[in-house]
This record gives sequence, C-alpha cells and structure tokens, in this order.
Amino acid sequence: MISTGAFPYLLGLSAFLFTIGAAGVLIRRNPIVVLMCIELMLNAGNIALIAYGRFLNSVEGQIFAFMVIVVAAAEVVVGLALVTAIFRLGRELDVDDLSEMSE
Amino acid sequence: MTALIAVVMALAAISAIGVVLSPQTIYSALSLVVTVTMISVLFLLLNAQFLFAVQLIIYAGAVMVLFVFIIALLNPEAEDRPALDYRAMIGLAAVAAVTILVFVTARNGITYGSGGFRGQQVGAASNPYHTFAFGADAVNAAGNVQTVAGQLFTTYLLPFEITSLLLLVAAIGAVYLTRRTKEAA
Amino acid sequence: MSVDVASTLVLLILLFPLGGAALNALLGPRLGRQFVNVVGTASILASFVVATLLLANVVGAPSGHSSITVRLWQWLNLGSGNLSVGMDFTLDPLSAIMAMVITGVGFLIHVYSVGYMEHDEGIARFFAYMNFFIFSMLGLVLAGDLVILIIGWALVAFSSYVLIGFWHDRPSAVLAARKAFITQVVGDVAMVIAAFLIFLNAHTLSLPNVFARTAAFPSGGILVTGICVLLAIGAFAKSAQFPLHTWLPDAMEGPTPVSALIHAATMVTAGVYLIARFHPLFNLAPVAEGMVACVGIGTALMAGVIALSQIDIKRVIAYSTMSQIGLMIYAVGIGAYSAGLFHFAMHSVFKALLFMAAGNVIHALRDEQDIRLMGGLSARMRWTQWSFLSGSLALAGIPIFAGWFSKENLLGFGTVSGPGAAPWLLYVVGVGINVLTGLYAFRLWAVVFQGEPQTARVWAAKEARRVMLIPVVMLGVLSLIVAWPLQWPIPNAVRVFTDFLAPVFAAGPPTPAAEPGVGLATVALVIGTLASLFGVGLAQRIWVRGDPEPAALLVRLPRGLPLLSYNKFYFDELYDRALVNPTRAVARTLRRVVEPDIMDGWVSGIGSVLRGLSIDVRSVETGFIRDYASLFAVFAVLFVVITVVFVAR
Amino acid sequence: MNVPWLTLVIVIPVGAALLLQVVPRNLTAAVKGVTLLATAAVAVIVGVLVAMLPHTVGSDQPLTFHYEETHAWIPGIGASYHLGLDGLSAWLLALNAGVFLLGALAVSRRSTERLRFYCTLLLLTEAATAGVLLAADLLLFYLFWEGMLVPLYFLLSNYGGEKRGPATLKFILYTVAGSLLMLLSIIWLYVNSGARSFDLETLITSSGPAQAVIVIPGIHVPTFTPQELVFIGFALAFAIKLPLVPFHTWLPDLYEACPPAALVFFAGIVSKLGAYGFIRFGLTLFPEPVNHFKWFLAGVAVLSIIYGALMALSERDIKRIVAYASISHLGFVALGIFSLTQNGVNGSIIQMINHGIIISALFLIVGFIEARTGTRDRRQIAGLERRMPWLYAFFLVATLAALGMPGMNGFVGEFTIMLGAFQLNWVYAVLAGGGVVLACWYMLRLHQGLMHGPPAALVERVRDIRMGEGLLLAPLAALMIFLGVYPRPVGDLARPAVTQYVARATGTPVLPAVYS
Amino acid sequence: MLAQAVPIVPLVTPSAKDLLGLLPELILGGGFVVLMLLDLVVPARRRAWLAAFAFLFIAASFGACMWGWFDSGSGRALYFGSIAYDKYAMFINAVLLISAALVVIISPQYLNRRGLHYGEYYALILAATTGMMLLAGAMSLMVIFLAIELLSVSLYILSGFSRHEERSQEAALKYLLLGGFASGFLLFGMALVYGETGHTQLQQIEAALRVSTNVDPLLLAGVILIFIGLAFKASLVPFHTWTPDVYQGAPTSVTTFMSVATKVAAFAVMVRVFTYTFPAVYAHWQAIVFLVAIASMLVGNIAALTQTSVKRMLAYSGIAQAGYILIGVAVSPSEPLGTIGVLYYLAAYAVTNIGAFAVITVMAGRGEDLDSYAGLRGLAYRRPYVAAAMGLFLLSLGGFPPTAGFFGKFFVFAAAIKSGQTSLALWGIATSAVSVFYYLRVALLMYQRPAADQPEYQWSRSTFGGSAVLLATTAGTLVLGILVTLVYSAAAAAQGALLPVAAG
Repeated sequence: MISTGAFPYLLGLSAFLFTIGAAGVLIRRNPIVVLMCIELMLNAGNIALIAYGRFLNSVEGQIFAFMVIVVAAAEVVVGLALVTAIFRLGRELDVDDLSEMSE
Repeated sequence: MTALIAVVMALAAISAIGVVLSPQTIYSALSLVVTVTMISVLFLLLNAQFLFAVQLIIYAGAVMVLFVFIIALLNPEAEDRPALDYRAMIGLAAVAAVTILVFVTARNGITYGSGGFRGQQVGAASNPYHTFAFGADAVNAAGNVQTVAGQLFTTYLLPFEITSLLLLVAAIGAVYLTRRTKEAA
Repeated sequence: MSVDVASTLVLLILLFPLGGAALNALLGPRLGRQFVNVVGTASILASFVVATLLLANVVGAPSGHSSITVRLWQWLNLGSGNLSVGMDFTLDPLSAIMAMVITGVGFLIHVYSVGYMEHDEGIARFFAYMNFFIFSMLGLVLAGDLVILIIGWALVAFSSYVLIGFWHDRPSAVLAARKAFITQVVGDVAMVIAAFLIFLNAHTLSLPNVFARTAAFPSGGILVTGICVLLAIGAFAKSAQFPLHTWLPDAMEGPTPVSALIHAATMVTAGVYLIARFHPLFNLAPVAEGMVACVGIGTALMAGVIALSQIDIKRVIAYSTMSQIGLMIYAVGIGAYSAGLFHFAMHSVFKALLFMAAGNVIHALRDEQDIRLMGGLSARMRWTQWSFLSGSLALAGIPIFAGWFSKENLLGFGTVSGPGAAPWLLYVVGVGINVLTGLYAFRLWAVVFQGEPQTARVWAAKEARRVMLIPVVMLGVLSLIVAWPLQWPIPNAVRVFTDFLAPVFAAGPPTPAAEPGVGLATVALVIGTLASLFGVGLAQRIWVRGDPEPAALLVRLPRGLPLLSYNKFYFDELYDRALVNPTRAVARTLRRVVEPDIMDGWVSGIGSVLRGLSIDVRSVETGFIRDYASLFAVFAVLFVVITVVFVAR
Repeated sequence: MNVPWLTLVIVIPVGAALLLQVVPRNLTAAVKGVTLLATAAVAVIVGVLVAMLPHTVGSDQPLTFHYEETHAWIPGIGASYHLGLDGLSAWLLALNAGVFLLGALAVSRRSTERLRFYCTLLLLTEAATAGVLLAADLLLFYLFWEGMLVPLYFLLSNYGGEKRGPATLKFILYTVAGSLLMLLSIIWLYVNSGARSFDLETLITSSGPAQAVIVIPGIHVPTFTPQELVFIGFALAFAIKLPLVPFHTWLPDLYEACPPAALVFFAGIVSKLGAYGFIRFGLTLFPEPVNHFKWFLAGVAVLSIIYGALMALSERDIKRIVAYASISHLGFVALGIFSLTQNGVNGSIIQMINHGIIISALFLIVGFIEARTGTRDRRQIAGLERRMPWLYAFFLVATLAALGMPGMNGFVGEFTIMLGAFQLNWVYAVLAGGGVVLACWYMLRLHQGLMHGPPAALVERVRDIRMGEGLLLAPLAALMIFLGVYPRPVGDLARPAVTQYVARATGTPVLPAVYS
Repeated sequence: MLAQAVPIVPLVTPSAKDLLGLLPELILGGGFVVLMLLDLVVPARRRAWLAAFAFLFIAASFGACMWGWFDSGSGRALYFGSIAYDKYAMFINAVLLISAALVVIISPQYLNRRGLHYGEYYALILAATTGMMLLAGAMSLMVIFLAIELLSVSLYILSGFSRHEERSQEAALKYLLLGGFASGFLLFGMALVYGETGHTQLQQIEAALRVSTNVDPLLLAGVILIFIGLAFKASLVPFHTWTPDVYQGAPTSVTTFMSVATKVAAFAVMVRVFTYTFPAVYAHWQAIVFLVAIASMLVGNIAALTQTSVKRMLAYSGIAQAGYILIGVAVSPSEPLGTIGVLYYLAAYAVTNIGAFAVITVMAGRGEDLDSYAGLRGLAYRRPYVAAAMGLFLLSLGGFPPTAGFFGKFFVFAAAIKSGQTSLALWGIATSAVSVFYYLRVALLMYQRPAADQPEYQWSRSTFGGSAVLLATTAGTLVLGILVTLVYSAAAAAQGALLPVAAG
C-alpha cells in the first residue's frame, strides 16, 4: 500500500511533529496547550514506531504504539486533573505564573 | 496513492503548527483533533488497522473530548497567544534542524560503515535473536489486527498489564486531585 | 683518681647545689627565711668542699692521669654512625680550678646575699635560682660531652635570665632578662652548629674523643676554622664580647649579688673557659684565633671607653667586666690559655668584690645607683671603702694587687704572640687599656667615695651589716694576696698556676703562644705597670684633685667621642633598627597582610569564586517551566548533534 | 596467649563509648569513671606493649611489626583488617594513650555540659587515632584517618568556642581536600601495583606502579612521573594535617575555637599524624619521589618554622600564639623527616613525642589562664606570677621546653633534627637555628608578658591553680625535664624501625629491625 | 475473510514460572489495589492502619525478593525477555523496598500534622514502588517506558498530594509537564533504537548491536535520547532543573521517597541499558555521559553552596550524588567494579538520604515544612540525638568514613581509576571537597544557639516510627561504612548475574 520510498518522509514528518510539539512546550503558556504539545510529541513517536514496524515487518512497533497511547491518555488525565486543582486554588492558567519556587 | 499520503502528511503538519500557534486554546484543541485524525489515517495507510482504530477512539475520541471539556470548564474565553520570545527562536531552530537532520539521514541511509538500513538487514538476516520478526505476509495477513492482539496477550502480556496498573493509578490520582473535600486539615 | 672517686665527686658537687635549689624552691616558701639562708649557703659550701677535694685529687694524681671522664648514663643513642651522647663529665685541672673558683666565690656571694636580700620576700626563690645557677655552671665546666656542655651552657643562661628578671614587676628588668637570654640563644645556635660540624667530621661529641680525632684535621683548614669561629660566637655571646655584648649592662637590672656572681665572676667568663677547653681545635685555626684576639682586645678597648662616661655605678663595673673579659679573650685568642684563665680567677675575686662593695653602697643609699648623687662615702663606709679601693687597685693592675699579677702576665704574652704580621700591635692596644682601666676604676672610686656628699641620702648612709661586710672584706684581702702564691708576671718566678694547668694545654696540637724572653718580659712588665699607674694618676688628677688641665684635654677630643662613649656606641639602637624592628615589621606584615590575604586568601579566594559561580548556576533555576524545557531542549539537541556529528567520526 | 592486643586498643574505647550510652546521663561520676577507666586501660595495655616491644621478635620484612593482626575485611578488593605495631608507631601510640588519658582527666565534671556526649566523642577519637597509628592497610588507614574527623567534628561543633563554626568548617574542608587526593592516590596505587591489594607491606614489595601517564585534560604535567604525582597526593594530605605552611591557616583558628580540654589531645596527637604518615607511607612507598622532593619539602618545613615563629611573634591572642608556635615546632618535625637521615627521622619522632607533651601542657596552661582572667589578649594580662606561683612554675618549665632549651625535652628533638638537616644541607640547619632564636623571643615574651610586670587589672582576683589542675601539669612538667636529661628511651625504641624506614627511603639494603 | 481459525503466528502464553518470578512486583501491585479497597472501610482516624498494611505488603514483597535472590541463580528473563529475574533486580528491589518501608513508617506522623492523611498516599507509594521495581528488572524498551510512566504518574500525584497548597500543586504540574516532555524524548529515542535494531527487547538489541558493524546516526540519536530521558529521571545536569523546585514543593515525606527511589530505579535501568545493552556503541555515548557526570558533580555541588533551603540543598546534593553514581555507569562497560560501585552507592545513598530527609520530615512542625536553614538552628540543644543523626547523614553524604557515603564514592572512584579514567575521579574528588562545605555548614548550624531575637523553630516530638527510622538509617549508614563486605559481596553477586549479558 505504501512504498519504501515514503519512509524518509514519514520519519521526517515524525521528527517535524516531535519538534513542533517540543517548540510548543517552549512557547505556550497555557498548561492545557502544553499538554497538547506533549501529546504531539508522543504521537510523533508513534508515527516513527509504526513506520519502522511497517518496513521491518515487525509487529512490535504497533504494540509499543498502543502502549504509548494508553500512557498518553493517563498523563493527560492526571495533567488535566492537576490543572483543574490549580484553577480551583484561584491561580491563572499560565505556566509562567507557576514559579513561586526558584533558585 | 502518493498524493493521498502527501495530503495526509501535509494536513498533519499544518494542523500541528496550528496546535502550537493558535491564539485560542480551543483552536489548539481542534487543530490537535485534526492532527490526530490525520495520524490515524497514516496508520491505516501503514497497514496498522488496529492502531488506526485505537487512535481514533482513544485519541480523537476520548482524550480530545476530555481536553475540550476541560477547556470549556476552566477558561472558555481565555486567549493565549504564543510567547514569541527567545524560546520561540530556540524552538523554530530546533524544528528546522531536527526535521532536516532526520529526513536527510533517513533518506540517504547514512551509516558509519558499510551497508544501508540496518534494521532491515538485521530483520532479514537469519538472526537467532530475531524471534518475533515475521514475514511481511504474516504480519499483514488478516488485516493485521489478529496478529497484534494475539501478541498483545501473549508475548507482550507484561507491558499490557502494566498499562492497566498505570490507568488505575491515573484514575485514582485524577479522582484524588479533583475531589472536593470538606475534610480539612 | 679512680673512676669511682671521680663519679662520686661529680655527683656530689652537682647534687649539693641542685638539692639546695630544689629544697629552696619546694620547701623554702613554707619553712621560712632562716631555712632558706642555711640551705642556700650550706649547699654551696658543701660543694666548695667537694671542689677542694677534687682539686686535691687532681693535684695528687700522677702526671698524665690528671684527666678522667665519667659517664653517669647514656643520654641518647641513635645507633652506630649516628648521634650518640653520654651524660659525661670530665675532671681535669681546668675543670677543677673552674669548680673551685665558682664554688668559692659563689659561697662568699651567697653569704653576702643573705644580708643583701634580707628584706626581699622572694628570698626562697632567689636562693633556689642562685643554687641552680651554681649547679648549671658546674655542669658547664665539668661537662665531658659537647651536648652536655651545651646543656650547661644554656642552663646558666636560663639562671642568668631568671635572676636578671628577679624583680619581675620592673618592666626594665624583664626586658633585660629577655635580651640576655635571646643573645645567649644566638650563641647557643652557633655552638650547636659547631657541634654538628664536629660530629659529622669526628663522629663523636665526647670531648676527649673529639680532641683525639680533631687532631687529625688539616691545620688552618676551613673546617676547623669554621668550627672555631662558631664556638667563638658562642663564647662571645656568653662573655659579652662584641658584637653580642649589649645584654651585659642591661643585666645589671638584677640584684647586685647576681651581678657579682653571674655577670662578673663566673658565667660571663665561660667564654674564656670554652676557648681554653677547645684549645686543641683553636690551635689548629690561626685565623679563628686571630679573630678571637682582635675581638677580645677590641671589646676591651670599647668597654673601657664606655666605662669612662657611664653614671650608673653597676654599669661602670659591668663595662669594666666586659673590658677585662675582653682581655681574657684576647689572651686565649693568642694562645696564652693559662694566662687568660689566671686573669679569670683573679678577676672573679676582685670583680665580685667590687660588685658587692657597690652593692653595699647601693644598699646604704637605699637603691640609689647614680654615681653623680653619691660622693663622700669614705667617711661613712670605711670598711667598704677600703675594700673597694683594694678591688680597684687590683682592677687597675697596681703592683702587688692580684690584678697586676694576672694582667701583666697576660700582656706579657702579647709582646710575642698575636695574629698577623705585627703581633705587638694588639699588645700596644692592651697597654692603652691599662691606662683606661686605671682611669675609669679610679674615676668611680673618686666620685663615689671622695669629695662631698651630693644628697641627703649620703648623709644618712651607714656601713653595711656584718654579713654583707665580711665577704667583702675577705675578698678585699684576697684581692691583695691571692695571687702571691700562684703566679708572678716576673719571668722565672712563681708559676704554680701555669704548671698546674700545663698538662691540660700540653695535650693536642702545640700552642702557638710562646713565652716571652726574660728581657722582653721585663720591659713589657715595666711598660704595662707604668701605663696602669699613669691611668690611676690621671684619674687622681682629674677627679680627686679636680685638675682642669686633663679635663680640658678631654674636652678637646672630637665632639662625637664622649657622646659615643656615653651612648655605648649606639649598639642598642643599631640592633633595634637593623634587626629587631625589621623582624617586628616583617612579623606585623605577615599578620596583617600575608596571613589573611595570601595564606587564607587563596582559600577564601576559591571560596568566593565558588560562591559567585554558585549564584550563577542557581540563576538557571528561574522557576519557569518554559525555561527549564528550553534548557532541556537545547542540550538534548546539542548532545545528539555532538554524538552524531563529532563523536561518531 | 593469643589476645588481640592491638584490636583491644581500638575496641576498648569504642566499647566504652557504647557502654556510656546506657549509663544514665546525669550520673556524671559514672560517666567520667567509665571514660577514665577505658583510657586508663588502653594506657596500661599500650604501656605493656611498648615496654615488651624490644623483647619481642618482629615479623619479617619489609617492615618489622612486633605485634601484628590480620583478618579479612573486604576480600573482594583486597582490603584487609591489618594492624601492626613497630618501633615507629610504638611511641606515638603511647603518646596517644597518654594524651587521651590526660584529656579524660582534664574533663571537668562541673563545667562540661552534656558530659556523656563529650566523653563518647573523646573515646571515639581515641579509637580513630589509635587506628591511624596501627593500620597497616591503606584503606583501613584511610578509614581511620578520615573517620577521625567525625568525632572531632562533633566535638568541635558542640563544645567549641565562639568562632567554632567557621573554624571547624575550615579545618574539615582543608583536611578533606587533602585526604581526598590521598584517597585518589591510594586507589591509584592499588590499581597499578599489580598486587591488587591495599596492604602496606604488599604494596611496598610489589613491583611498583606501572609507568602509565595520568592524563588530566587541560593540565599539562609532563615533568612528574606517575609515582611522583601519587606521592604528591599523599604529601598534600599529610602536609595539611601536619600542617606545613601554606596549608596551615586552619590550625590557629581551630585551636582558638577548640575546647581547652580537648586541645590536649587535639594538639597532642592529631597534628602528629601527618608527620607519622610521611614516615610510615611516604618513606616506604615512595622512595624515589621522596628523594626527588626532599630539597623542596625540607625548604617548606623551614619556611613553616620561620613563618610560624614570626606569626607567633606578632599575634596577641595567647591561644593563637601557642598555635603558631606549634606550627613552627611541627616544621621541625617535617624538617627531620625530609632530611632522610637517621638522625633527622629519629629526631622527628623524639620531637613528636616531646611536642605532644609540651603543647598539651601549654594549652592546659593557656586554658587555665583564660578561664581565670576571661581574656586571651596577651596585652591585657600581666603580673600573674604573684597570683599564681604554681602555674608560673609549670609555665616556666613548659616555656623553656617549648623554646628548645637544652636540658629540656624540646632540645633533644630540635638538636637531632637540626643535625639531620645539617647532613642534608647546612643552610637548612642555619635557618632552623634562626627559628630557634625567634622561638626564644616569642615564648619568652609570652611568658614574661603574662607572668611579669605590674599586675594588670584583670589579674587582681585571680587564684592559683587547684590541686587537681596541678596534678595534670605535674606529670607533664616532670616528663619535660626527665626526657630532657634522659631521652634515651625514646631514641632506643624507635631506632631499629627508623633504620629500616630510612634505609628504604635512601635505597640502602634493608635489614629486619632488631633490638640489641 | 477471517477464515483462518489458527493463528498466523505462533502464540505462546506465559507460564506460571514467569508469574512466580514476578512475585515481588505482584505482591506490591496487588497491595496497591487492596489498599485502595481498604481505604473505603478504614475509618478516617485509623488511617495509620493503612500504613501498617502497606508495610506488610512491602515486607512480604521483600521476602519474595529474598527468595528470588536465591532462586534466580545466574539470572533468566521472564515474559519472553520482557523482564529480568536476576540478582541485580533483586538487589535493587531490596533497596527500593527498604526505602519505601522507611518512608511508609515516617509518613503517618507527618501526614497527620500536615492534614494530608489519605489512604491514596500509601496506595500510590506502593504503585510507584511497583513501577520502580519493574524498571529495575525491565528488559524491554516497552517495559522501561511503561514502568517509568507508572512511577512518574504516581509521583506526579504524590507531589501534588497537598491539594490545598499552591507550592505542592505547582511542583506537581512542573514535574508533570517536564516529565511528559522528557517522556517524549525518551519515546522518540526508543522508537529510533527500535527502528534501527529491529527490536524492543534488550537481549536482542544487545545481540544485534554486537553482530553489526554499522553504526547509524539515527541509532546514536536514539541512544542519546534514551539517555536524556533517563537522565531526567535521575536528575542529571542539564536535565535537573525541575529537581529543586519539585523537591521543595512536594510534601517532605514524598520528597524523601522521590529523592531516593527515583534515582535508584533510574540508575538501575541506566546500568542495564547502557552498560549491558549498548556496550557496542560505548565509544559513542561515553563522551556525553562523562560530560553529564562532570556537569552534574559541578553544578550540583556548586549550586548547593549558597542554598538556604534544606530541601533545595538536598536536591542539589542529590544532583551531585547522581553525578558520582554516573561515574560508575560511565566506566562500567570496561570495568565491572563500576557496576558494583553504582549498586553500593545506591544502597548507601538510599539509607543516608532517607535519613537526612527523615530528620526534616520527623522534625517538621504543625502545618509547615522544616525547610529553611534557620529552622535547623539550635536543633542540637533541643534534640541532641536527632541532630547527631543528621550530622552523621550529612557527613555520609560528604563521603566521610566510616559512613556509607565514603564507600559509595570509593568504589566509583576506584572503578574510574581502574578503567583509566583518572580525570573523572579527579573531578569527583575536587567536587567532593567542595561539597563538604555546604554539608557541614548545615551540620554546624544545628550546633549554634539561635540568635536572641530569632525564635526557635517549633520542632515536633519524634514518634516511635520516626525514631525507629532514624535509628535504622543511622545504623545502616554505619554498617555500610564499616562492615563493607556484607553489601559489597551482594553487589558483586548482583553484578555477576546481570542480564542481558549474564544469560549469554
């Protein structure tokens, strides 16, 4: 269905999404968006896993990716719970505001 | 076919940029939905039907709904423009560098030594340790789902069980953290 | 003399004063003045008796057996080829004479002290120190090993130190004590280094063995010269010779008996003893001997000049002591050992006398020491006056008084022996010193006892009590007669003393000093005696008769000379400026600058650098998640790039 | 009978320290009793061991241990529990037992708060220092060497004077910096010896470090051989502990802050361990480097002598004066060692013993004075002699001993050390002689300044030392005099061992140490 | 289409033996579930019972570990190479379990005082420990990733356990966001390694790398990214930045656990992955690891110099200690002593650091943490034994014999010198000397009397549990510093049976 020639593009896309996600973590202040960016990074990893698996004829990539999706979901749940808790304490949803402790 | 892939990949990339650059949180979330969906399509194209389904159901479904829900709950009107400070420069430079680096490397199969794509060589070789590598036919037969599921519950049972523990922990944590309690100190 | 007898004698002679010191120190304060007086003097008397026995034993010994070394115990043994020292004591005529003089004169001074210190509350301490001094001094002269000698050498310095500073409430006394001690230590160090040179070349420090082995040293070589120069430095420090002489006048801060005992009669002459003891080495080192002779005569001259202008009664006598010791040093420097020692013995008699008589005066005047405030005491202190006169005549070298015998005997050698091409040059200076001696001795006598009383205190002065007077008078008599049976400066006359010591100095390399011929000796004797008489006469004219002519002569001297004399040639100031103050300044700089800024500075410097770094490093911790992530990302990319691009190749 | 005597020397204090923990805290008499008993027991054992030493036949080369114990400790890396007592360590062990007994005696029941803790620390320190002196395994040695700091640290931080914080910090930092380099060197020796053992005797006889070159990025050290670098690691540790200028600044601060009773054993033994290390390890393991560096090290020693003396001259705090005097004296010890002659090394051992006695006494005296007048400023105290005749007498003896007065014990060491230095080069001996003159100056000024002159205001109500205090000083004073007129026992006991060590350092044939 | 009834690829189900080998983890994971259920029935005032139950589970798990230690022999892989059953894992498990037990013992008092006593706490501690133990044995990239996530997620929640305190929440969110960020890197690295070798299981990766002559840049990138992901968990410079903030913000008992257990688990897996899986590319990852080790020692120690918060100081100290441990990892491929050193160091670090944190946990006053230096001032006058114990821990952290810390450092330095990396040891020694300064500064503070105008901190009375923990850690610190052979031989045995290489 998809030729070996596409592999570099797939890996490139993976890298692109990964770095875009990472860049998002750097430039976004809303913790919810930061979480989304982390999701992007994990997804990028998944693309790489599955692309590799496809061309290695290995099933491990898919299984790994499946696990990653679960992990991502778990992280999001906890992350959003924390965001909610912080919001309840009356704080702005801004990661730059979360710098009470430093040095 | 190639065109389809190109379009899907382009959409994924553009929507990812949207996630990062949207001024409104909710737009980011929606962009992410697009990205995730496009990725699921890619999965399908890569012959990973099971993952396609999981991606759609869990990600585009459950996770993104959770996001949207929380956004709606907490700050429906908040506007969050990306901070374009020096960190943005770092980010952009990294994006360009890493993407190009990885692409070029993957494309040219640069290796320090002879030969090309090592994973393939190893996979193809009669390597006694490569117990779980199957022929393309086997992996791709029966829509792949059965293979994946079979492996998931046998060879990869342990990781699979760990994920269950992980989800339980996450659930408990979410409940604990968001529980309103009168029980003060 | 058998070994048993010898070791018994050594033990006894040392134990008496040591026991006295211990008893006085521990029990004295409890048991009272009487006990202290008895113990203090009796122990020395006992020691004197033992010393007499010792002398008798030596005299009675067959020739060639007059020297014996006993070992009380092994002091240290670091293995063959390495340092090995025994607690050795040597008995021979030299040490016997020294012991005799020390205990004899010492006993009289102790008796005198009973009176002099009558009203002092620290009497027990005083006698403990005095007894200990006698012990140390005996240890010094009896020592049969260089290390033991050095120990005795230092112990006498210590005794001198505590006795100078006896009145410890007086800051000047305390300072004087310290000065004396430190100067002594300089000498000690020189001696210690001499000991090293001897040990490393002779492989022994036991004196008899040292002399036996050093005989093989090349004569006039640098080694033996170096050893002798170092030993001489030690001797100079002890005997207050130039340039280590400045402590002696200050040492007069101590009680007068101390000055009499230590700073006139015994300790300060230890330098003479040392050189005489090491004659086998000095005989091999003409250069060192010449140096010693020059320093001796030079010090004698300088001290004589200074003595002329001093106004403190004890300081005048102190400078006179310095001058006389200079002569002794000169004598041993030219190889006239027995002459030097004879002068030592005589000097200890009349100088102890002078000090004690001066002590009587000071006592009578209630601690007045300025001679300008005295005068006219002859009527009030008749016995003291006569004794003082006897001592002064002896000092000035007037015939038939002890000093004449010894000094003329000494100067006689100078006509034929001495350093360099013209040995008689030093002799000429010696004759000049005779004049000076007469001058200052009789200036003192005249100013103190003659003329009119200058203050009310003098009117009230009374003759000293008997316990203080008897020793003085005894010594006064001795000053006249003691030399008669011993030694005459006239050739072929009595020479008991020289003969007695002859076995000592006959050993080892030949002594350079030659006996002057009869004619030369006679001429020298006449010239020397005339010079002494001239000095005394001149003093009479100036200070007794008040003749203005010689006084005018003095005025015509270069302006600076009296000033130099009065200010002791500015040696104290010179040492302060050249040594003491620079050392202090260096020490202060170390404390103020080097220690905090450099020694501690390099530590605290590292500390502050680290502190600064710490704050820099911590500034990374901004608390901003996005900063943390940036850092993370940058380094992640960097590490990957480094690995992929650089390390892999 | 096969009694592990050496282990007992270490174990008795530790056991007593543990025992103390079950003694009720407020039973001060019992606490003190246990401490005294333990230190006395150790002193007796050590006394017997030392007395019997010449009558025992030592083990064979390379070092002659007259008592020896070996057990497995960490067999995996070749570290063993190996204790050995030879002529070198014998006297120091005796000194160790002595100063700790004295330290235990000096503890005042009335004035020390939390006495039990203090006694515990004292006992632990004793065990550690004894361990340092006995250990014949480098790792074990290091364990005791650094472990010693732990009780010392608690001692200083709990009972020190007002500036104890910075002083303790400085001391520990300095020491640790040096020790860590030594640790590096120890490991390096271990790795490169071929024997893969930490045992001193094995290391001495093994083929020696391979000539691999240590590469330190950015630092170019082409002139030193690896062995020399390793030696430098050891030397720094010992030099700091000793201490040699310019690594000395911790010492005055620390002595100033140290509790007076603890100074007895602190100054008495701890600073000797650096010198001990130089002899025991420097001379045996690094003969070539020691010979290579001896000129330099002896120079540093001379610098310490003179620098310490000059600082003592300019200081005003009486404790610091004594501290700098101590630096000066320890410079002599170092000078003796680096002369690499039998006279010098033997002199160093003698000087160590004597200095231990002298400095203990001086610090006791200074402590008494401080306690009575309430000040340590030299200029504020004068005329004590009238008020404190007994203290005056003891102080006089100690002063004379400290300034190297012949006839006192201080002289013996200085004389032999200077002789050794003279054998190396006369210049060293002459400069050291200058140090002696300065010592005389500052010690006399200190003594006279405090004791003589018109009594100062602070001195008016001062009373003389009590009987108990006098009994602490009396044996020390007696030893100062006794060892001054009869130093032979010290020299005799160490002599065969010194012969062995010096022979090893100078490359002459090494014979077993035999007492004749 | 689904006509075929038989599987296309052979399916092999895990056997009971696999399950039995996993007994320690199973007990603990089960304990997690049981505790959650018990929490529903135990009354609020009796929550200390939960601690007792948790302790029981930990003890049972420990027993299983001991059994496993002897049973595992020279080691084998369970679940088709997913997880190791070897002495190495058991050693690490034991350390982790002891740490967890100690933390569980001191927690009730602290939680009560802080008003945080909820049943979830113990459950999450057990869950986190389970994750760490899985990590210690992990033999597959998947298990590594999942185990890390399991322990991380548990710790995220624990960090934010004080729901009403902003600092705690801030710490938790910081930890979570940065942790997720790091997970992304880890995952991407794993993906690359998987792709380049074709395997996710360490044994196979190792074998594949061993037979291959090629080195692909993407493989190296993957290796480094995995290292970065693990370095984040072990708080190694420059991925350490979260550490002080999180340690400071999290409840102290959680910090106690986190500071030790996370590091132990992270280093355990780091050794397995880097020393025994990637030795073929040692030359490539060595430089970065060295760099990170040196940077950690430098930055950790230097930054700690000027701290005034005890928890932050201990955080920086932990960073520095991680640097020392990394020396052991860095030299391990050429020197088995390195691995032994890592194990010894981890054990030593565990007892010591738990002891140090236990002091500030136990002494914490009502409603506020004992965090500032000023709060420790004068402790020795009021709580002499606690102060003495704290002093001992600080000395141990500073590496003084005869404490545990010394031998930890000793073995890694020895390994470094043995493998010819003297410069690493030199850096370690230089920074150790620096570290003494700040450890002792704190220690000395306890022995200073509080200034007149400064009120003494209101320290709590130590409960039985607190005292027991302090006693145990003190004893442990000394035992590891004197009776070295006990743990050393265990560590050596663990190193000898370390999968994947040991199984051959």
